Amino acid sequence: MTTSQLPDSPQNSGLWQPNRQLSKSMELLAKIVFGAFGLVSIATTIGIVLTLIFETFLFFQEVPIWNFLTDTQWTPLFTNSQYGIIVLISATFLTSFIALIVAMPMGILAAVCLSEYAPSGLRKWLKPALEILAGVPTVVFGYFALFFVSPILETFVPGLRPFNGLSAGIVLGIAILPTIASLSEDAIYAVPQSLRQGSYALGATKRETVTNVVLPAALSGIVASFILGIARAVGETMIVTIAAGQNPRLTLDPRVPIQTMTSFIVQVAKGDAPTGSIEFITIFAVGMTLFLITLVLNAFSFWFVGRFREKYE
Amino acid sequence: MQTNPSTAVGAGTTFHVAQANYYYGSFLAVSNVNLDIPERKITAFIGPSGCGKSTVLRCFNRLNDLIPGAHVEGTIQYRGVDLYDKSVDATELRRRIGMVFQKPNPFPKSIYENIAFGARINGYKGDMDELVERSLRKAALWEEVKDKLKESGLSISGGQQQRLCIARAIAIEPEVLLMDEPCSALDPISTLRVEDLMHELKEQFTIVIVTHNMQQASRVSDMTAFYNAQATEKGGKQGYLVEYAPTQTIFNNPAQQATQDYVSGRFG
Amino acid sequence: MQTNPSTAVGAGTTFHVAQANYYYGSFLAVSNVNLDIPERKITAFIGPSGCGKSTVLRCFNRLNDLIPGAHVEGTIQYRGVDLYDKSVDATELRRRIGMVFQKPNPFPKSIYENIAFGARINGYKGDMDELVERSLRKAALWEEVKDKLKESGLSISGGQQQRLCIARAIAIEPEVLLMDEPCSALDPISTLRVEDLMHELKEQFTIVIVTHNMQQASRVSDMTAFYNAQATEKGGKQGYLVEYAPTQTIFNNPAQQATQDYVSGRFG
Amino acid sequence: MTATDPNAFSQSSSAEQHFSSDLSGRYRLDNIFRIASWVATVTALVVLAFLLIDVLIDGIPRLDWQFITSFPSRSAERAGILAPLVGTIWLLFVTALFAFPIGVGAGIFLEEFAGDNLFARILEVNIGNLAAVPSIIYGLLGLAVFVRVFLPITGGRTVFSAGLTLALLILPVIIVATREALRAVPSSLRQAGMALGATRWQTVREHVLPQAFPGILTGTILALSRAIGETAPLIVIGAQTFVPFVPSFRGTGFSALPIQIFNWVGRPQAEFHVNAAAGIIVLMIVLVAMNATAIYLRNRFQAEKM
Amino acid sequence: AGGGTDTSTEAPEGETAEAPAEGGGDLSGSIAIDGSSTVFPVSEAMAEEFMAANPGTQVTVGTSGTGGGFEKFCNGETQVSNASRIIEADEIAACEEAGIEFIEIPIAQDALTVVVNPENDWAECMTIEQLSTMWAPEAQDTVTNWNQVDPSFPDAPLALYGPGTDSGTFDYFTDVVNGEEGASRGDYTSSEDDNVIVQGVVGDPNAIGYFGYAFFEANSDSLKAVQIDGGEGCVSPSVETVLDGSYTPFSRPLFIYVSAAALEEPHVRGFVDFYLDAANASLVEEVGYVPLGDELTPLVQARVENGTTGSAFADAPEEASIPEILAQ
Ligand SMILES: Nc1ncnc2c1ncn2[C@@H]1O[C@H](COP(=O)(O)OP(=O)(O)OP(=O)(O)O)[C@@H](O)[C@H]1O
Ligand SMILES: Nc1ncnc2c1ncn2[C@@H]1O[C@H](COP(=O)(O)OP(=O)(O)OP(=O)(O)O)[C@@H](O)[C@H]1O
Ligand SMILES: [Mg+2]
Ligand SMILES: [Mg+2]
Repeated sequence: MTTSQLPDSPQNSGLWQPNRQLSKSMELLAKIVFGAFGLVSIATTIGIVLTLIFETFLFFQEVPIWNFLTDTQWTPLFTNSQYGIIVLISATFLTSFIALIVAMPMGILAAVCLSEYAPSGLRKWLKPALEILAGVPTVVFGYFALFFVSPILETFVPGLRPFNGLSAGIVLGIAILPTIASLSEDAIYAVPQSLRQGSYALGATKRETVTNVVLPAALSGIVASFILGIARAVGETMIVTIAAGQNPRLTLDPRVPIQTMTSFIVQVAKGDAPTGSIEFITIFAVGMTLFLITLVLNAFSFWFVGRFREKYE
Repeated sequence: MQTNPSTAVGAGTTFHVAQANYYYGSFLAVSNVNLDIPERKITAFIGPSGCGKSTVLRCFNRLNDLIPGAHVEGTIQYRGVDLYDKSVDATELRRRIGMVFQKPNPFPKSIYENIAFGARINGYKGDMDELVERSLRKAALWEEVKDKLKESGLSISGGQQQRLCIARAIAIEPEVLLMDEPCSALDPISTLRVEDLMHELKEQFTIVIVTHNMQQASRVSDMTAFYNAQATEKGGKQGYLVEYAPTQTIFNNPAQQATQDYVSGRFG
Repeated sequence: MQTNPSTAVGAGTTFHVAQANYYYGSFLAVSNVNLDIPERKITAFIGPSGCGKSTVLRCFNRLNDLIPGAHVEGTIQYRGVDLYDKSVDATELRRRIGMVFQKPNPFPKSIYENIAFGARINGYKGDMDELVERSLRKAALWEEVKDKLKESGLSISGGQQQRLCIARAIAIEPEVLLMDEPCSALDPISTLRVEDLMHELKEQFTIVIVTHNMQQASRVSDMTAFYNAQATEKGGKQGYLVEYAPTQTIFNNPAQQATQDYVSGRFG
Repeated sequence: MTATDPNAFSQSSSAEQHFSSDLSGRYRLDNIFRIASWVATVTALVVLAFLLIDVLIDGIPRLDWQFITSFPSRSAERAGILAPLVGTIWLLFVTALFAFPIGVGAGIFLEEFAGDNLFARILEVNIGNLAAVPSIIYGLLGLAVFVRVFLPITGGRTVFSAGLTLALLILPVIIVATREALRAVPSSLRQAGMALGATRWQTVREHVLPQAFPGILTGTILALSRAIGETAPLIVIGAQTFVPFVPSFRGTGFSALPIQIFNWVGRPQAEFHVNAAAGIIVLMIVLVAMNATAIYLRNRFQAEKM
Repeated sequence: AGGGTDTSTEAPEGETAEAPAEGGGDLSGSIAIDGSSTVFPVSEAMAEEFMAANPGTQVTVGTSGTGGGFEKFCNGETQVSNASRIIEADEIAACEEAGIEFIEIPIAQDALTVVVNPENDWAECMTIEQLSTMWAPEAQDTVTNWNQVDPSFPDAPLALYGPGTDSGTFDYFTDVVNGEEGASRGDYTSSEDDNVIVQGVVGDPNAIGYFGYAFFEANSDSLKAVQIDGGEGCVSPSVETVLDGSYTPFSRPLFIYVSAAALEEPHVRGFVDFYLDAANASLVEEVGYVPLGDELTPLVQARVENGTTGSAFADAPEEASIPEILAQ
């Protein structure tokens, strides 16, 4: 790029010696470096697809894709192998759905509490405490679900088994709650004070202000936090592995043991099946399915956010 | 009801302010304000930047409640009732005392919803479409936005946004309208429309307006309060009420030299 | 250099705009603008809200580049150089063409830093403290903030913030100053100071100011451009330049009826 | 709160016939909402407290200097947590070192430089998608790429490889958080900076980024908190359960706290379960220390708000 | 004790009660072990004591599963692979392709233990047939009551607990009970974590479950082991019954696979010798498994001595006993 064509101006004294070339190059450098950083995520995806695709291909040579999609049993490790992925998908949906039912309202409410109700001194402490919850090892959550939540639920949910989708889902919800609460809180906190004042000045109560003005203004950030939360719920492994049981079955009954996609993957990956065996490569097919499902979910939510995003500048 | 009859003022007074001090935390922002704002008149607050006009105004609908540490000492009464009395409900108060802000702050919702929101939460019983149209017409905005009521309140220009905020405020039919430099983002034609509107509203409502525009003050207001600020020892600035009198007096025959100095720096 | 000598205009012209159309995406916001903004004069843009004054102004320092989809057709030259030519560096351009915005937007940093930032990135070699003081003095703000230079630019009142933004803009000694309703948040005394400042700066700089205040336009400007907007079939509003002439002419003897109508609605 | 009296004012307005707001009903809803929001917050904290207390009761008696400074052992009393503790600290360090700049940089690129084109959209969907990929698949990826392909750089099954894998794992969270934080900064700030002749990058660096920093830190804390508790990908990468020495950056043989904890939990002998509880306490302490640092930074930066 | 050929591994026996056998060695080098988490405790114990005896050595042990262990092993990334099952044909092929020859070394035995709640007073001793009635694939959804297993059992609902389907324990149990690896009903409560199965059986008087002996031993006060009638009367699981061969058919060998090339390095050889040293058998018992015993140990040591590569177990006929296989 040539130097500026702008004519010299009379008052341009020697006091001003901007190094435009340098700042331009810095900007270009930042752009290139950060663009490359962005590409890391693309490279990761490509890497994941490459990691999965080969074995998935092998898998579908052994197992017809039709069976994969239509069987209603999932017994790849049994002698009478059947590969009905719908069994694992339904379990993943069930636990994630329960988790979201818990985490979405609680997450938003907690975020509102932190940013609108808690005194700022308390907020300083509450928020980090919540975030610590995000760091509790998921193994601990798993045992919490199994040994604490399930027995409590048993007392008033008839027919609840020790392993079940319900307690796993609830605890999964608690595990993703900090993600939702913390990121939503940031979004809510960023809503300009002038909007709140505008609402109060109309005679709105605090709740009316929050639900009608503040939350819609923060919607973009809230939905982003939901997406991360959902993503984590779908991909979370240890809680469902420990607490939901390992029984693949096609059911939407949250009271019985089920097996999610992730829990199947971890079971096989850490188990004794030989790598390369049909049992083992099954996890790649499952992983690929999970990947595709989340892709669809994300494309949908991307579209959704795009429709409802509001700028309040 | 705790209202002390002896401090209650005549029906002609909307706000009665006596020996009021306005604080932000320990910082005394405005001191010793004494005012009686007459009903169904327009009262203008003028004064240099930072002298506390907005502060005094915001206390009339207790919007200062929202600022941590902000508090008032002294007497502020609305129609004979102590505004800061426990029995006074701030929400109901704000329904009756509308406000328009210095910076336009439409909600990030549709234009329609911006207006309907206040009506809905306040239990409006009439035809909402009709209310929205009427309010927008009053704010001289209807023609410009009637085809895009579903679009975001943020998609229009700054001047339009401010008129939307005015429409929003008058939609809930307040008794008093507080306006903090409502026209600073408006062009003259819109400004004139708003001023006409103020004259119209004045038949029914009390209006208090903060303005930097001396012409506007002299044109629209019946009463004018002139505030000034002086430096304190601590290096801060402390606002105070210099003079409060009929607008005629303030502009033509003020009692204070400071007022004279200020208004004579006026335009035109 | 690609400058075509035939389109180059005299040394007396800072901006030469010919048959310019301003778009936001596919929306034609302002059409067919022809202007020659004279050097070392003050040119005022007036017109109703939404007619595109800010849009035209923002193109002079190519700030529209930041809005996705915003683009211009036609000729816009700065001192004979096509502003949108590839060889023009927008960053350097913006250093030479300062801007003050409608809403005060100080950086959330100290007052000192607000001023020093521009100087620093533009390689200022002189005494920074001295520059900060000089700029704040010029903006009539020094006395008010000299004891709290370390405090946040957001901790001061709206009017003070706007003057800080003006100080920030003039600190980097631009050749041109674009002002988008710089005084809409200022009180009259500050406004007068800023106007005095403009008169002072005019000795050296070209100034373009958008204002809603007709008095201000007639008081400060040498040239005035009046914009208006008409409804399009699609329900939108399209701005256009109605008349551009010496301020005297615009206010006393305009060529267009629309101009006459607009300025006769003026105050006072 | 005393009962409010909506009729404290004289009725004069014509508005009364048009508006009939049920104030006490609205306040009731307000109260329900406020209480619900507190309940949500407190519930989450009670769960946390419960988990902590439960773990503390089990683990505190075991938590002593010997436990911190010993290597694993077949005997629960002699076993200690030094190797996995050092491994976890290493991992955090490596993960943050790579994930923070890359995540923030990618977030800046997407929000400030990329504009709204197909590439940016693909990137955005892609990032959201990555956040949902189960961690064990990242393990498989890390094994293939960092352990095997990049063997000469990473040294194979090392802290370095594992840290890089975890960095990939948490990258999406940091990117999303960075973007949201940047988006919340008013664009008037960008305009102000650029109108002074600053490049976009200068403006972002000096004004936008500092404003967005608290949000970015929140995202990073959340992400690192997730990384610190991961087990599955580390095992796939080749984290060891029995490491009787202090692991080094590029030396093979490292462990991490969750792996040691998981192993102890799965042992038949109850004494190991006590060790697991003590290990969890150590993990939580690391977590709290990390959070405290980030929170300190965040509160410092959040002081100034538009 | 059969020490290695390396002079360095010659050491006086039994230094302390704590650290049995061999010590003060001056071997150096590092050994990477990975594989089954079932075998992990044994390798961990061996590694710990071996390192105490040879301060110059560094041994790490991982738990990425038998399959994951072999993958790394055949990729040349580990020298020793822990396995709770015999290496499979695919894995042998993978090793072969990578040019990795291995020696298969049984190092301990596990007694697969069937447990019931202590309140259960009817299932004292069970036959393989009875277990098969319970666990066969056909039993799914049909055998739901104890008295369906045996009319003498009470009319009580049957609650089944078992390990995860991808474990060597599951494979072994299904093989023995139902005649085929992986042949099992699916409607039982399964968990990767055997402690959870323990919890399940402890909390339910009608429960029955199975897992490795170590988990029973650690919980013997709250669980009851079912005696197994393999055709020669009822036998309780214990170190003795496994060692004397009477606890059949539920005793199974655990393995390490050692790279033949690595075995030529003195410190790896030293480690394997240490592993097989009869004086260190107490370590195996300490972590809840059954040592090889006097009969098997020399056979295994001989394999190491001779450098016999390949898998004897994989080639062996179904019904061959461990000594028979090793003697080949
Ligand atoms: N939220 C706040 N916290 C602390 N101090 C404040 C706050 N708002 C205003 N102030 C201070 O109170 C004083 C009065 O401010 P106020 O906004 O009322 O002035 P104003 O007359 O409205 O000025 P302007 O004309 O610039 O809007 C100023 O010194 C200001 O710095
Ligand atoms: N970023 C934008 N994207 C799309 N349209 C815009 C944008 N900014 C302004 N417009 C539209 O362009 C037209 C001109 O707007 P502009 O802000 O230039 O008007 P103005 O004359 O400055 O008005 P005001 O006096 O209210 O500031 C308006 O119709 C407005 O809605
Ligand atoms: Mg004000
Ligand atoms: Mg404008």
